[in-house]
Amino acid sequence: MSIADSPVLDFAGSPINKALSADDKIELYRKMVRIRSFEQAALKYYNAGKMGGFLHLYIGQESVAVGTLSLCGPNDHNITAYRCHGHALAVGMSMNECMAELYGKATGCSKGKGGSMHFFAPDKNYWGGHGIVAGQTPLGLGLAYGLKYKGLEGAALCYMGDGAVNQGAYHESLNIAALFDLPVIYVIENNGYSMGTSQKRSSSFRGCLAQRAEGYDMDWDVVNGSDLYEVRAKTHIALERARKQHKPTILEINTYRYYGHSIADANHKKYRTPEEIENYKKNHDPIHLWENRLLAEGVLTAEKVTEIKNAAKQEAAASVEFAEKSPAPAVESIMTDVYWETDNNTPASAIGRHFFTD
Amino acid sequence: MSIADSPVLDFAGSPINKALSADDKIELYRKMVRIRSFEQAALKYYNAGKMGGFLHLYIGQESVAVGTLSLCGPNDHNITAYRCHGHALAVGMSMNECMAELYGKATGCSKGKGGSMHFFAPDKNYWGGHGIVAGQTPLGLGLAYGLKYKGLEGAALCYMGDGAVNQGAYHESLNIAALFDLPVIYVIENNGYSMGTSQKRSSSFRGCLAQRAEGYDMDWDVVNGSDLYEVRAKTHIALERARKQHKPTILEINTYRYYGHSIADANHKKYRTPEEIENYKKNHDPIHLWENRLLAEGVLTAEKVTEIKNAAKQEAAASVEFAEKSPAPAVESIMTDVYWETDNNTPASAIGRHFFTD
Amino acid sequence: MSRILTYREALREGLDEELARDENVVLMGEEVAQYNGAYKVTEGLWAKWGDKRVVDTPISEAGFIGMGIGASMLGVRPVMELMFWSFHSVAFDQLVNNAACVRYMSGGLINVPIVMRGPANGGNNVGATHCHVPEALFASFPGLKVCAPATPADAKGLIKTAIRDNDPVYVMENVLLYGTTGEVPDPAAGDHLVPLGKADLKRQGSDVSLIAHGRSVLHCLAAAETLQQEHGISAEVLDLRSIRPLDVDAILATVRKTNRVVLVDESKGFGGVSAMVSHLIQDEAFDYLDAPIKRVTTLDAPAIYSPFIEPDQLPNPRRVVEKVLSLR
Amino acid sequence: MSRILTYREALREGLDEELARDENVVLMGEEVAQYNGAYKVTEGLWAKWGDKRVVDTPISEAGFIGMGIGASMLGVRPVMELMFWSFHSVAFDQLVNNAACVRYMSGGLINVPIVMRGPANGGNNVGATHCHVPEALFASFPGLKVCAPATPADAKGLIKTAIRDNDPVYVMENVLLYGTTGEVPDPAAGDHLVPLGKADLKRQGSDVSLIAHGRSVLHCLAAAETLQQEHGISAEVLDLRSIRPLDVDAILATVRKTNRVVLVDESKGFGGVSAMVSHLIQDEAFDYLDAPIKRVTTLDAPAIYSPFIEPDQLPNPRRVVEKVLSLR
Ligand SMILES: Cc1ncc(C[n+]2csc(CCOP(=O)(O)OP(=O)(O)O)c2C)c(N)n1
Ligand SMILES: Cc1ncc(C[n+]2csc(CCOP(=O)(O)OP(=O)(O)O)c2C)c(N)n1
Ligand SMILES: [Mg+2]
Ligand SMILES: [Mg+2]
Repeated sequence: MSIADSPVLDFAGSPINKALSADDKIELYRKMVRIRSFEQAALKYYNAGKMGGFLHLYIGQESVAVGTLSLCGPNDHNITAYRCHGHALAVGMSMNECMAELYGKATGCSKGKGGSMHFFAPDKNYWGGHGIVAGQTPLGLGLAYGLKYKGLEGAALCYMGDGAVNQGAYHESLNIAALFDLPVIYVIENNGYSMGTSQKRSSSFRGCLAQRAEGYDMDWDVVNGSDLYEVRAKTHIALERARKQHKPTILEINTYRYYGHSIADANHKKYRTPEEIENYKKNHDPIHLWENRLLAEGVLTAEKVTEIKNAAKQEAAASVEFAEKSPAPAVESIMTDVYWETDNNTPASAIGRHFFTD
Repeated sequence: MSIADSPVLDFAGSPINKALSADDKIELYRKMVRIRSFEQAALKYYNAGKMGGFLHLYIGQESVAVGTLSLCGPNDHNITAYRCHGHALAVGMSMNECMAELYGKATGCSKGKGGSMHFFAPDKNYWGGHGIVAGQTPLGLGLAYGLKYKGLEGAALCYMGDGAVNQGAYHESLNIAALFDLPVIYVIENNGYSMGTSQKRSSSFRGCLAQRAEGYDMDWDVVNGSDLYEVRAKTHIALERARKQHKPTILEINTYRYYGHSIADANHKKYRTPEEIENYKKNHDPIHLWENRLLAEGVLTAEKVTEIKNAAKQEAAASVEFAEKSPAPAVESIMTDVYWETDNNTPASAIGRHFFTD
Repeated sequence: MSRILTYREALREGLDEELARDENVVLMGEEVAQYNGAYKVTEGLWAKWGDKRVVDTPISEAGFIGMGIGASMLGVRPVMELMFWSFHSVAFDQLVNNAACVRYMSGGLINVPIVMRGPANGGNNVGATHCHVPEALFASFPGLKVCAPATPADAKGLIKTAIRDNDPVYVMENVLLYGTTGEVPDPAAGDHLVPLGKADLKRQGSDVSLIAHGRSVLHCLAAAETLQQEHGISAEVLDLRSIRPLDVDAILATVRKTNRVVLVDESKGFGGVSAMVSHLIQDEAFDYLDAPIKRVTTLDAPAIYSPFIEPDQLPNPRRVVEKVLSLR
Repeated sequence: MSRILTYREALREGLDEELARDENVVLMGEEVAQYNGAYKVTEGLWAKWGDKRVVDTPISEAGFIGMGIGASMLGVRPVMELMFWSFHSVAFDQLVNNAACVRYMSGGLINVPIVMRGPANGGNNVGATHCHVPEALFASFPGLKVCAPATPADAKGLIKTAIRDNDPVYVMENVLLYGTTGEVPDPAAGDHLVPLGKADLKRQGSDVSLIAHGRSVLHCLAAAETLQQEHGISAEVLDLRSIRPLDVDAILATVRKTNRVVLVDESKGFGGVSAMVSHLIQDEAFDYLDAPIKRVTTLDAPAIYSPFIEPDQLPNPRRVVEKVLSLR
C-alpha cells in the first residue's frame, strides 16, 4: 500500500514488455476495461436485488489479474480467493457464464452452485474462486506439485489478499514450497485492507509482507500494481524462476479497491478517508494509467478507447440479459455434483446409500 | 543443531550469572541431575511394561528447562509440548506425582488422566504438557495476553520443538504476539530432529529457525543449549524485554536428545549416526559440562557430585515405589473433570443432561 | 416490563451487561471493534468500552482462539466471535482439543471459561464453505457446551449465561435471525438469564411434537399454524435452545404426550442433533411412539448458492407440514 | 489361495499394488518414507519406489493435505497418511471444505481423488487429543466417503478401492488392529477389491443383531461367542465396513431377521455412527423392532490415559454382552 512512495521506474523496456505488439497492448487494455464494465454491471444489478450473498468487487485491481495472467502459457495454472471475477475474465471465461453465476442461474459457470466467490474454469487452468481466507494457498501449492510431478514446465499462480497472510495454512505452504522446490508464486494482492482492518492493524512485519519469504529462504519482490509494465516484468521473472528452476516466489503487488470489502460493506468510507480513495482513483488507477501510456505511445487513440469502452459496456449489458433470461437451476440439481462416481453413474455409485436426506 | 559451530563465548560474567551464589549453582546442577535420574527410572520401568502410550525423554536437553525456568518469578508462566517431564521437575513438581502419572495412577499429577504428555501444575505457573504439535503455541500467547490484561509484570515461556515451527498455529501466534506486543517467549528446543526427520528435511529457512522472527519484526536469538550460563544470560534478556516492554522473542536453543523420539522409536540410530550421538554425549552434555564448570570454579567437589547423583537416584527409586504402591484410578473417575460446573456440583450442572453414555 | 428488541440488539445488550458486570470479560474477533462487527452484533461496544475490552484480531482464528483459551486459564473471560461459525474449520484443534480437553487432561486443575459465538446457518446464499451448522459436531465433544437461541429473549439470556459459565460454551447464532424481533425482559426487572440445558415449549399441542432449535423453531411454529388452520392437527413445538446440556426430560415429556415426533434440524442428513435426539427418544420412550420418528433436515449436499433454490435445500415450513402429514 | 497376513501387511500390500498399477499414485505423510511409517504400514515402500512415489512431509497437515488436494485436481492421486487421524484437527478446513466442496462449488468441473488414511482409535493410552474417532464426523459431510476396515482382507480390499475411487475417501484404520492377522486372498487370484458401501455379515445369528465397524466388530464377535456359549443367545454380527456410502439394506435385513439391535461404536455417546444407524433403523424398520435399539459407546468423557481403566472407557466384549442381556 505504499504505491505513492515507490520510486518511479520504467519497465516498458523489459524484454517481456518490448515483445508486446500494439495489438497485444490494446488487448491488455480491453481486458481490464471488460473486467471493470462487467463488475459495474454486476454492482448495479446486485443493488437491484438480482443476486444473493456477497459481491466482492475487483474494481481498482484489474492490472494484477490481467498483467500476471497475460504471461501464462498452457502449463501455467492459477487459483485465487473469493475476489475472483477479474481472474475469471482474464483467463478467458465469458461474461455470460460469469454473470449468470452471480444471478444463481443454471447457465452459470458453476451452474449457480458457487456464486460470486466460486468461479472455476479448469479448462482454462483456472481453479477458482475460494471463500475461506487462505484456504486456497495449499491448493496452489498442490497445483505446483502436480506440474512438477508430471514433469511439465509450468507454474502455479496463487493469489491472495494482504489479510490472508496471517493464516496458518499459508505459512505451512510457504515452508513446503521452499523445502520441496515447487513452482508456485504467491501473489499477495495488497489493497491495504482486510475488510475494515488496515494492513498495519492486521500484520506485524519488517519492510513488507512479501519479505517474510526470507524466513523460508525464498525469493520475493514488491510490485507497483498500478503499472501494468511493472506487473508483467516482475511476474515474468518469478514465472521463469518457477518454470525453469522449480523455485517459489512471493510477489506483493500493491493495489487498491475502490468499493467496500463486499457490497454489503457500508463502512468503507469510515475506515479510510474519501481523500485516500480519490487519490487512488485519480493518480493510480491502473486502467487510466495504461490508457494514458498507450495514448502517449500512440498505440491507442481516443476513438479506440471509446470503442473499447462501449463494446465492454455492451458486452456486460448483454451478459445481464443472458443471465436474466437464463433458467434457474432445478431443485433436483441440488443433489448432483456431490460425488464424481454418482454423477457418472458408475457401478460403485450403485452400492450402498450415498445420500441421507430424510 | 549447529552447536559445534558456535563460537566459544563465556557467559559466566553476565550479571544474571554473576548473581548466582554457589548454592544456586549447585541447585541448578541438582535439578538437571534429578531430571535425568527421574527419566532413567521412567525408561527402565516403561521398558518393564509398567506404563502405556508414549514416553518422550528429555535426556540431553535438561539445561534448557532448568536454565530458562531458573529465571522465572511469580508472574512468569510457562507451557510446553509433550516432552514435558523436564519442565515439570524444573518448576518444582515432585517426582512422586510425575512418576505416578506415568504409571497411570490416581496419585499422578493429572490423576492418571493425562499420562506422559500431559503434566500440569498451574499452582507453579506450569500449564502443561500438550500432545498436538504446536497446539500449545497459541495457549502460550494467551498466557502472555492474560498477564498483560491483568497488568502484571511477567512473561510467558512457550517451549516447542524444531519440527513444530511448520505448524500454522505457531505462525498465527507470532504475528499476533508482535502485533499486540505480548510478553511471550517462544523457546524452540532445537534437538535437530522431529521424529526421524532432520531439521533440514523439515524446514526451509535462512540462517536459523528463530530468524523467521524478522518476518514479524520480532527479536530473536540463538543459544548454545549445552552451556547453562549462556541459556540463562540470553533468556534473561528476552524475559526482561517481555516483562518491561511487552515484547515477544524467539529463542532457538540448540540441544540434543540421546534417546529415540519416544521410547517406541527403535529407528533412532538409523536416522542419525552413533558417532553423532556419542559426540553429543561426550562433548556437549549439559550436565557434564556444568559439572566440570562447577568443579573448575571450586563450587562443586567430587564428593558433592556423588552425593547429588545418589540422592537423585534414590529419589527416583522412591518415586517408582510410590507409583507402584499407589492405587489405580477408579473406573468412575473417567467421568469426572470434564466440566467445571459438574465437578463443582453447581446449580447449572443439575439442569439438563451433560453426559450421553448409552 | 418488556421491550421489543431485535435478536441482534438482545445479544448486544447481553454482551454489554456482562462487560459491565465483570472486568475480565473481553470481546475479541475479526472486525468486532472498530468496524462494529460484520453483522453489527457488537455495534457501539468498542466506542463504549474501548481497546482493552473489545479487540479486533487479525484473520488468524487458530491464533486468536487459542490465545483466548490460554488467557482464560489465567482468569480472563474471552467472548470470541467467529464472523461465521463455519470458520471453525481453521481453528478446529483449538476448539476441540485445547478448549475441550485441557480440564480433563490436567485432572481438573484447569478450567476454560470461554465463549465462542457467531452465526451458524445456511440460507443467505454464501455457499458451501460458509454454511456449516456445527451444533452436533461440537456437542459430540465432551467438555464443550453448545446452545442455539431462536428468539431475542433466549439470545440475551443464553449469551449471559454462557459468559458466566465456567466451561467453554459455543453459542450458535443465525444471520437470518439477527433482524427478527421479540419481547425481552427489561433489565430493570433484574438479570435476564436463560439456563443451559433447559428447553422451552414454544407452543402447546397434542397430536404431534415438533422438536427443533435455532431458526428451525420458527419454521416449526409457522408449520404448526398451518397444520392447525388447514389440517386440524395440533402440533406442539419444543425449542431445545441448548444442545449440550440437553433437556432430555422435556423431550421425553412431549413425546409421551403426543406419541408422534418430527425433528427439524438444519444439519445435513447424516448425523446432526436430530439423529441423536431420535436415538434418545426411541431408547427412552420406545413404548410411547405410535410411528417412527421422522426428520426434516437440509438436503444432503454441500450448501448451494443459488438464491432460487437454496430455500428448498433447507428445512422450511412447507417441508415440515408435508412431513407431519406423511406420518402414519 | 489365501495367505495369513497382518492387517498392517495387508494394507501395505494394497498400497504397493496400487503404486504399481498407477504411476499417479503417490504416498505422502509424516515419516512415511525414510522412517517407514510411525506404525510401519508403509515399511519398505520408499526403498522400493523411491522419492517420487513415497514422500516425507513436514509436520504441516493443513499444508500437505491441501497440497495433495490441489495436486489431485491435476490428476495426481495422493494417498496421505495422518500419523493419527486425530491430527485432522489441524487440517480440518482442507478436509471438509476443499476436499468435500470443490466439486460441488464448481458445478462438477473438478474432482478430488484423494485418499486419507491412518489410525483412528482409542485404547493405546495416548490420551484425549490422540484418540478421536471421527468416522461419523467426516461421514456427515456430503462429498466425502468414509470406511473403517476390521480385518486384514477388508483393509487391503478397501484401501485399493479407495485409491481407485474418484472421490475423496477417508480410511480409518486402528493401531490395535495393525498386528492382528487374517486370511487375505492371493494376488495371483486377481485383484482383491472390497467395494465401498457393502457391509459384511461376519457372523450369522437369529436372536439379536450386533452392528459395528472397525475394532468394535471384534468385540462383537467375541461377545457373540460368549452369548452363545454362556447364555444360548444367537447373535448376528454385521460389520458395516463402509460408513458412507452405507449399506442400509444389510442393516435393515439383519434387523428384520432378529428384531433386536445393539449398536457398538467407539464414538462418544453424543452422535457417532451409531446414532445415525439407530435413527435409520427406527425410521425404516419400526415395525420390526421388538425392543429399543441399544448402543455400546465410549464413556462420554475425553479419552483417559490410565492403562488401568482405559479399556473400561471403550466398548469391549463384556459391555456388549451386558447390553445384550439387558435388552428386554
Ligand atoms: C478463515 C476465514 N476467516 C474470515 C473470513 C471472512 N473474511 C472474508 S474476506 C476477509 C478479509 C480478507 O482480506 P484480504 O485478505 O486483504 O483480501 P481482500 O478482501 O482485500 O481482497 C475476511 C475477514 C473468511 N472468509 N475466512
Ligand atoms: C499436529 C501433529 N502432527 C503430528 C504429530 C506427531 N508427532 C508428535 S511429536 C512429532 C515430532 C515433533 O518434533 P519436534 O517439534 O522437533 O519436537 P521433539 O520431539 O524433537 O521434541 C510428531 C510428528 C502430533 N503430535 N501433532
Ligand atoms: Mg486486502
Ligand atoms: Mg526436535
